[in-house]
Amino acid sequence: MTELTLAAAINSGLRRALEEDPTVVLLGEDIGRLGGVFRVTDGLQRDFGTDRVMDTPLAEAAIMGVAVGLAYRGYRPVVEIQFDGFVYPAFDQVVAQVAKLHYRTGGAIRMPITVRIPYGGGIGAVEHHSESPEAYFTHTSGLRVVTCANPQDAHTMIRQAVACDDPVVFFEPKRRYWTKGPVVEDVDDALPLDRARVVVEGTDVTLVAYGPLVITARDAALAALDDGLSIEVVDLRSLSPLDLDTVEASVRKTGRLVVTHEAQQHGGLGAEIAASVTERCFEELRAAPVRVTGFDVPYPAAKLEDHFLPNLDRLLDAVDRVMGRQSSLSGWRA
Amino acid sequence: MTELTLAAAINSGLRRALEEDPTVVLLGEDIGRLGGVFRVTDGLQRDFGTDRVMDTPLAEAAIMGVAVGLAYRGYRPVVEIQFDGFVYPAFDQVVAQVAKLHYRTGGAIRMPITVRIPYGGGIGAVEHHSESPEAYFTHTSGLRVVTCANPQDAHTMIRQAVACDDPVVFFEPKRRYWTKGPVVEDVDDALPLDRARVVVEGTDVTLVAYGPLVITARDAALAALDDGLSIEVVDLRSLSPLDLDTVEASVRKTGRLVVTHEAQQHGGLGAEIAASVTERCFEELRAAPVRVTGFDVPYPAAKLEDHFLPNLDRLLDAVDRVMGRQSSLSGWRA
Amino acid sequence: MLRSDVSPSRALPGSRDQRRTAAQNRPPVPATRTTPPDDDLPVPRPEGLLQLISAEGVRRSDPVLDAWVADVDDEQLADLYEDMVVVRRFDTEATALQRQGQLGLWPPLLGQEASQIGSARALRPDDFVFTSYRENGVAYCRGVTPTDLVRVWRGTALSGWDPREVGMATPQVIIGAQTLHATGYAIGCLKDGVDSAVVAYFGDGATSQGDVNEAMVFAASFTAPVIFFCQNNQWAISEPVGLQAKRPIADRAPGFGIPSLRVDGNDVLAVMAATRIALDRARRGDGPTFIEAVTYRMGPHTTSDDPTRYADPEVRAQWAAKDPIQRVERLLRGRGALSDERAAAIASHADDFATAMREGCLGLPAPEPLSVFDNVFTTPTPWLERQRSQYAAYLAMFEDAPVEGEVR
Amino acid sequence: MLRSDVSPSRALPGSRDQRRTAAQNRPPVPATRTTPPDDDLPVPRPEGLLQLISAEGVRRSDPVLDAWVADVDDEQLADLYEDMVVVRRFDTEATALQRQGQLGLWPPLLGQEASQIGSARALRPDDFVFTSYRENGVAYCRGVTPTDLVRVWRGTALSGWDPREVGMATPQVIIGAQTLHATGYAIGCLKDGVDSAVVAYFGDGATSQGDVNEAMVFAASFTAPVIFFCQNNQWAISEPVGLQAKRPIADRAPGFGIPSLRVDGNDVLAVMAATRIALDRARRGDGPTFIEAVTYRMGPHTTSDDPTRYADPEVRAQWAAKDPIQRVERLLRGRGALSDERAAAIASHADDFATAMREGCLGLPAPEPLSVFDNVFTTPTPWLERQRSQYAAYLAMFEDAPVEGEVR
Ligand SMILES: Cc1ncc(C[n+]2csc(CCOP(=O)(O)OP(=O)(O)O)c2C)c(N)n1
Ligand SMILES: Cc1ncc(C[n+]2csc(CCOP(=O)(O)OP(=O)(O)O)c2C)c(N)n1
Ligand SMILES: [Mg+2]
Ligand SMILES: [Mg+2]
Repeated sequence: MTELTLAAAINSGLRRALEEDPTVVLLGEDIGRLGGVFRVTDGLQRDFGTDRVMDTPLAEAAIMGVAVGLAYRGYRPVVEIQFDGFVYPAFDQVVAQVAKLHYRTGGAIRMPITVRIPYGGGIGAVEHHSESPEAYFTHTSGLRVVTCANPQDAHTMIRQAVACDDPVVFFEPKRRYWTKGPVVEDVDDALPLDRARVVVEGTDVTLVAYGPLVITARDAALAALDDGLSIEVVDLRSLSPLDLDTVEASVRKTGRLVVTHEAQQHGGLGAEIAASVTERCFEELRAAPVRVTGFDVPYPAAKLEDHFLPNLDRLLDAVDRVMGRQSSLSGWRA
Repeated sequence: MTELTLAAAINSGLRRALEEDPTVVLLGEDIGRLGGVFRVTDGLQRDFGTDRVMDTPLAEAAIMGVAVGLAYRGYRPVVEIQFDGFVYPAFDQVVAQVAKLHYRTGGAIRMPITVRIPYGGGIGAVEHHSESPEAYFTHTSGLRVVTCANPQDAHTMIRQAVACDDPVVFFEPKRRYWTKGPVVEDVDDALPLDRARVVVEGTDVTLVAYGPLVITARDAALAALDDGLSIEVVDLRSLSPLDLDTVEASVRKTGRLVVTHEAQQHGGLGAEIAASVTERCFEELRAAPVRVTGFDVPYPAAKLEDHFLPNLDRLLDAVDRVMGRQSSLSGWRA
Repeated sequence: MLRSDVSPSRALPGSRDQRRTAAQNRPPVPATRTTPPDDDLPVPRPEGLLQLISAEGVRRSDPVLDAWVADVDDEQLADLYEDMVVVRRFDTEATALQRQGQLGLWPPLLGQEASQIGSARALRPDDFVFTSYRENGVAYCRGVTPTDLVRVWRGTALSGWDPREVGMATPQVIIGAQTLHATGYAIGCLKDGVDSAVVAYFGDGATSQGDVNEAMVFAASFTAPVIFFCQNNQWAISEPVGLQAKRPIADRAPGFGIPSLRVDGNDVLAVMAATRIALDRARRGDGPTFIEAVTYRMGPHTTSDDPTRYADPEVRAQWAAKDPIQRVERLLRGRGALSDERAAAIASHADDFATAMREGCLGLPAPEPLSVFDNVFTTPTPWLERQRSQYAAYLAMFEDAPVEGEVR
Repeated sequence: MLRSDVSPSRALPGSRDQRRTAAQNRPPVPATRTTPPDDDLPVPRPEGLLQLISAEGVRRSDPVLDAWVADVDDEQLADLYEDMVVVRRFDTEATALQRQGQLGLWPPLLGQEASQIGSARALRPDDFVFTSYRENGVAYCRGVTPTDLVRVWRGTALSGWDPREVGMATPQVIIGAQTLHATGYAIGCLKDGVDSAVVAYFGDGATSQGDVNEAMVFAASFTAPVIFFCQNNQWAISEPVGLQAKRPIADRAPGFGIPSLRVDGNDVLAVMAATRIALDRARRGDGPTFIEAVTYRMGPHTTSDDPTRYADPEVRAQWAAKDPIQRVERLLRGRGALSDERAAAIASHADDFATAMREGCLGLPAPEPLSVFDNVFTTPTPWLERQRSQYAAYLAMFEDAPVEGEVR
């Protein structure tokens, strides 16, 4: 067991994947010599060569389309998209090809492609470097979409993602890249890639979070304790398919749901979770599920991002609301 | 007042827009000489010239990016995407540019671009010709997204969309292109572009539909009558922003909500509507909102589309469920 | 022959410049170096084309090309002729099936037989092909069965065959997307150290797509053994090639560092020679080659298209005179290498294939309703299994005779 | 000069072919027409460059270019010199501001002053410019104020200025996207019947993006008055230009029907001449022109980059010897056209600009919290107004001293 940053944990996970499967190839911009702008692939080209870790020309659609061709040929490509905001040029290849090919060919052709995307805000970046585009992918049938919240999951899940025979979009919470934590390389009975995890047990409210906000959610649970509130925090991990059974079980217990993500609210993943939970446990729900998300505006300038991103206070305010306590919206009507 | 097909109604709407505003220009593939593969732009190049109605080279990203440049120059571009499945190459220009430029420039630059997209299934087409990608756009802040369900709205709304100073993604229900209906060109007090309309009044269940399924929803309301059920059908029209006040008012009355769309369920617009309605009228809801949508699979082969698309029977089954009557899912547990 | 530069012969006199210089006295700009005037004919000029069999069926010798098809004797030429006859026959049959409502749609390849047969017959079984929707002649050469050819167009499946079994990917509907897949597959061949090659088929319209240009960037950068085979059939639905490109399509590739060949796409022999040159380069590690096969779409874009709205019948007539099959028939007949018996045998073989296609088409079973949920992922997911069982329960209601008021 | 073909002088001997032919006896392929061997230097050779002022500061005469800058006397050359000095000065200041934590990020243009000043100073106010993030020298020429230059990098706004006021769009972060906007804007100029021109600035890495290639397709197809100005600074972050292109970047455009010029990007006068030639073509209705300005990124990609991981200091040193500012200073001094007084005045003007930038930067007010909801649409929507009021209510709680247990 070693102490690693989340970025280093992914790096070691990729290293293991490259060691264990000769068909694994990494493609991306600046991932070789530079080791990636976040150094997530640091040292991998040096150790595995330019044939396994390929710096590509600057074109995301091509990187994705070439990955499709490599998968056709039997390779297991791992694509790095440098920042969340740069995945859109590749959107057509992801939605119309990567997601559909296995279905299109009746199972004849597999697309074991992993698309790594550093995502989310909170780093004071310029435009297009702080987005949370996960909902575009979770609405796309044929894709598995996951994210991680701690170094151990980062390491284990990237290896599971690369080993998975389905395409996996792997969202990396960039503002947590430098978060340190213990990492065991080979966990026996690791949680499957498509399962959520209850990270804090509680009885009053179920707080569902993923990626960068899991830490914030844990802090909220802690803060709520002083207040005599018991919050159960679920780290979703798999954004599609959703492990709704785990969420459902928690809500049946608490009767209250708060979902949070950085992505804009309108049509965000929170809507699917709130709607699905309501469908499954309408009777048990004591209050309407509450969503704490980015507002329905484009990601703002760095100096405004604190007024866009969910934070501890907004989570606690939402908890108050779902508990029927006084909150910012008490008696609010527009 | 004349009787027109929905396609002809859009054609006459575009004609009026071209007549009334010299800055309006149409761009797209095969929209000129051919008049579009659905003939929606039939005769417009002949009457307004190649300068106003431009056949472009075959590249959607470029069509959209060029439209952005034209808008920068003060033009009002109307882009045709030939089929729903071909909008993805333009996704980056839509999401990162069209949707964000007004916000990016603090209001200095407007993007009065209309993006016309024939969408939806039910025409027995080959792959990529039957998709319902609206949720990708309704999750994108900065875009207005609308659709129409009858010739009158088609005519009025396309003119409103072109006249709107915000970017508008205009989804055209392609399987209803040949539906006929009365069209008055200049309606006084036309319903604003961002408003929903109650097309059938009812008291037991609120059935929210849009685009191609509005007709199906009306049929369902009719069929339910025999059954002593009073369904209120809301034609959403504006998919973003949502006219939730109209939906909310209806649900407060009926206490029950069914939402339907062809798009896949997971993260579809139905989730947002169900979640928002639950947030706003949790107390009034007598049952969990029910969604009747395409399944979470890629759009299937033509001979399977009837087993993917919502239809009259699936709507009525959902109504039974929300009414607590016996339905296909009565006592169902997975 | 391999044009790693844009041959100066096609550079145009800057007549416009000279015209104007007088008017506005401005500093000189070398006259011979400007772009073609807008009024310049977009359609490539025949002079620029590689050809071995003239439209009249005369075998033209070519110092370079001849060597590449030296092994193609009359017998083999007759085989190529047979391929083209069969392809045209089943293509016609498929169109008929669509007109009779048995197919949802069909994209005829009429007129493009030589481009498809000449290139596909140059391939090895271990080579791999990524095509668009119109390459049914290529599919035929790869060994796709008559029934599999129509599966997708009948709407019973999204793919007609197992790509690995025939060495040909499921035809691509998204214009240009397959060129990137071909490039990726070719890079995979390099990694595997095999000398297999990959061919990406696409149209003149596709050359405007970012994907196709990016594919050339990547192919050149990684020296990928891929052939960019562009069938310039002069049309992208209703749009003439001149709207897509102001210069011959073949002029595009050299600037990417990819040599290109411009060949008479209605000359099966020249197409084969060009493809063999490109394949040889690919197998020897010299990287990608671009081939523009200049041909003409004699039919509609698809069975739902109406070319009378945009295509000039006279132009079509001129191309009819350059028919790819007739010229080979003339050549063979002239040499006495095609007897009436052989011709008849070929015709009936073609009929047999067409009949097999028709019967196979009509015999295609409708897919199982619940199969709509199959193969979304490689393993079932609880989420989808739930939807499957719910829909199964729904369908079940219709079986056990529904009671009015309960279920309709 | 205008290269509508890829100059044969840069075609390479097919030594590889000859090497192998012996080994495997295969039909001949014309030797001189193959692609460059992979081991070929990706960095364009100086011979191919247009130049008027040598690295040593010697004025070289050129039969064609000279005429285009005949009006640029010593005084005006000194002005260009001043521009470059000022730009380098504030670029250095901005880097310092970032190091001091006053800016979130800064993309230095060190070394690219001549490319930006030479081109931007050739423009008219009614021309329009679409750039990437590194073109702060261009912004300076367009009249952007010191404070507006750093607004975005300070993070107080997403745009530094009103594009229409300065005739320059908000710098684009999505690589290549702006080339399409420039093409569309240029098509708009055509529709308006004005002779304004548009310049799209982008980098060598951007040439791999589909958008840039599609922009060339559209610009050629519509004869748009747009100039594709590529600053080839040899790097796309850590990737050398050789990974993006196997041939000089300027060779790409001719195949699209767009003439190109390859100019010494560190020679402000040659860049201006080339830009004027391109502008003249645009204004006269001759359509797009592609200019490759060959230069070098002397600094890091941005202040968060670490070039020591990939860049060779020796290469950088070679380029330092080709400094764009020094060569002009040498030339002017040699001609006695730059007195110490003038030089001092220029230096202090540069300092003033830098000081104004620093002060303006530090004085930038933090945006109003609720302004996060402004300008999403041209008119407020109920949906967003609801979110705004809810958030306002939320913020209000913190004002009226929160009670423990109620609000934290
Ligand atoms: C991305 C995309 N945009 C638009 C279309 C609609 N479309 C189908 S075929 C076609 C024309 C293609 O022309 P070309 O590439 O020359 O191929 P051809 O049909 O002539 O064989 C178009 C525009 C599509 N299939 N994909
Ligand atoms: C679509 C997209 N992909 C990736 C990036 C990340 N990125 C920012 S700058 C850059 C390199 C650009 O190189 P070049 O075009 O040569 O311009 P330069 O930085 O050298 O001026 C990359 C890859 C981006 N901004 N946009
Ligand atoms: Mg074509
Ligand atoms: Mg660069």
